[in-house]
Amino acid sequence: MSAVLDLFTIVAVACGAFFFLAGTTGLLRFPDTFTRLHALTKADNLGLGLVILGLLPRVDSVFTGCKLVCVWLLVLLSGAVASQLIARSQRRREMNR
Amino acid sequence: MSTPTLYGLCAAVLIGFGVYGLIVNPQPLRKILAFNVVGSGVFLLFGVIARRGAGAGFGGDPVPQALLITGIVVAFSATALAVALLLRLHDEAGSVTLASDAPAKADADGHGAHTILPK
Amino acid sequence: MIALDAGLAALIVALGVWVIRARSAFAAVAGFLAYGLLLTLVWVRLHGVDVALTEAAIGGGLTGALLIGAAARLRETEAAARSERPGRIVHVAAALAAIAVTAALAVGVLTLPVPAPSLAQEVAANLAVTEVGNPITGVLLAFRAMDTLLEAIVLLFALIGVWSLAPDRVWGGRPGPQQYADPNGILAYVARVLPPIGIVVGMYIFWVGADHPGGKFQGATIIAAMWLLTIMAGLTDAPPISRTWLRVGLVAGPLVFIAIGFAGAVTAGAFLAYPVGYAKPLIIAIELALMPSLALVLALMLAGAPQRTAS
Amino acid sequence: MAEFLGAASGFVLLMVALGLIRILRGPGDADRVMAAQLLGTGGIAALLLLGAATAEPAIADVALTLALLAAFAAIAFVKATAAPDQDAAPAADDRA
Repeated sequence: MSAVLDLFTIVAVACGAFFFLAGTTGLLRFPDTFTRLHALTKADNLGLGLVILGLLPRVDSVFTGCKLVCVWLLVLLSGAVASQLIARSQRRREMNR
Repeated sequence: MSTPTLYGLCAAVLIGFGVYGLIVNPQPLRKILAFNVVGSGVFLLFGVIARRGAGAGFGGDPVPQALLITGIVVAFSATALAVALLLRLHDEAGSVTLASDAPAKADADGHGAHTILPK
Repeated sequence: MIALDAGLAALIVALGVWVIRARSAFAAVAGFLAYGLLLTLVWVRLHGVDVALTEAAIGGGLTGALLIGAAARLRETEAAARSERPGRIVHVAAALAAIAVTAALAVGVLTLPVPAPSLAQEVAANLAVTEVGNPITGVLLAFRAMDTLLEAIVLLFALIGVWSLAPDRVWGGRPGPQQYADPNGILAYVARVLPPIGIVVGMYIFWVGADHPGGKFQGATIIAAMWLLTIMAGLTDAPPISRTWLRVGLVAGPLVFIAIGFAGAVTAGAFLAYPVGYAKPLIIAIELALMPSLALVLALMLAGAPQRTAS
Repeated sequence: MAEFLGAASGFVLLMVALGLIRILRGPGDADRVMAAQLLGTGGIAALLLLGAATAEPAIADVALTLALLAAFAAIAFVKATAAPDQDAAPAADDRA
């Protein structure tokens, strides 16, 4: 059983790491602020979700597991809010120019 | 090299760069930032000493760690006070220069400031 | 793991250099934000989870917001400052001074005594008397309670210093510019959703501080950040600093701390000593009293000097 | 297993470092504020992996704090840069 759970952790964390790679590739390659923001918030949030999914079988209690899920939900919320706010302020600046 | 030694050397380098920035950067805000870099380097050094003192089942010596928490909060309050001073200087003089010919400069820039602050 | 440490140390040094050398103040502040968040990781590597929590709350939240606001307001002064860059001699002298400081510290780090001096044994031996499980809390509120008391008072003085920078005509007024809420805006939305969660998390971090990493500073910082969030979103206004409830709230925590300290002088024979068997309830009483005061003082320090009259 | 988690943490950290180099260089301030958001996500992932590698349960609380305050810098940025439009407000207060 524990071998299966370890395998699950390895697969999920590796997938998460892949999405961080994808997000960083987007940051490096995309041409403007809006597309970079897109790469940053989408890919990295999925990457974090997969990493947390992979760590769930290893937590010491259900409570800690709930906290980890809460971390992901909070990051999703803050990512959505921050990306909207940054994009709007950037757009306003470009229109004023 | 052990982990604490590595971070200890890292802290020494940070303090060095912070001192350099504190002297070289003319802008007060940049000096505040450099001061914070020096501060974090000192905290890091303290943390290394705490880590080396691990024992009795603790991951680090709790006494320096507790003092670090106090230090971080006090450093924030010092930064907040410095920033408030800086913003008041900006509102009054229209510039934030620390140069010794500041009064003349402030007068020259003062007109801009007074149009912003009508009183 | 040593490779990870080396990478982390290199990244932190690179960010430190960025903070010092970046062209614009705003770029430096953004670098400083990242720098503070990475320091959190270093504290975890150095087994200081309590310190990591403090750094995450203060470095990641309050200091970043403070410096971003300052950099945005001082932007137009930057061009003038560029002409003030000191000459080559000062640069060389500063570099030499920096190298000397670094070299002296590096020698100090490499020749630290072995075995390292430590108070961990003493803390472990005496922690049971306080009935507190977290050694850091034991140090902060029992063995070195004087430091914590003085810190709370230093914070109050710093706030008075910030307030005293207000122009005379707005003394007693509200800090910060008037904010207007956009009822359908994303900012107003998050300022409604996040604070209830944040207050629960802040109280939780405060409460577990007795036995696990956490405590009043970290909890108070989170709650202060949530209050500031509602102020920035325009859902509520910053209070005028002349309000009585505000002044009472600010000094209540330190006053309770001092009162318990004097009570200790009478009942246990020394200032800030706790009578045997009452250590934990008294520590919790101090923390409970101190936390609202700390949250108020931290939030108001970030809000800055009053800028407009109360009306 | 600890080695794998530590290595994964290092990999995520490397990705974060590469992204930081890109966005700190700008060109706009909005790009730079993204640094905080990048660290909010990538840094939390690296932190949790590190915590799992060293079996430190209290790491979840640190991650929770970071996640809660992740948007704070971006909000402060938007408010600070939008402030000039609202400079009229204090003057109106004074007249009243």
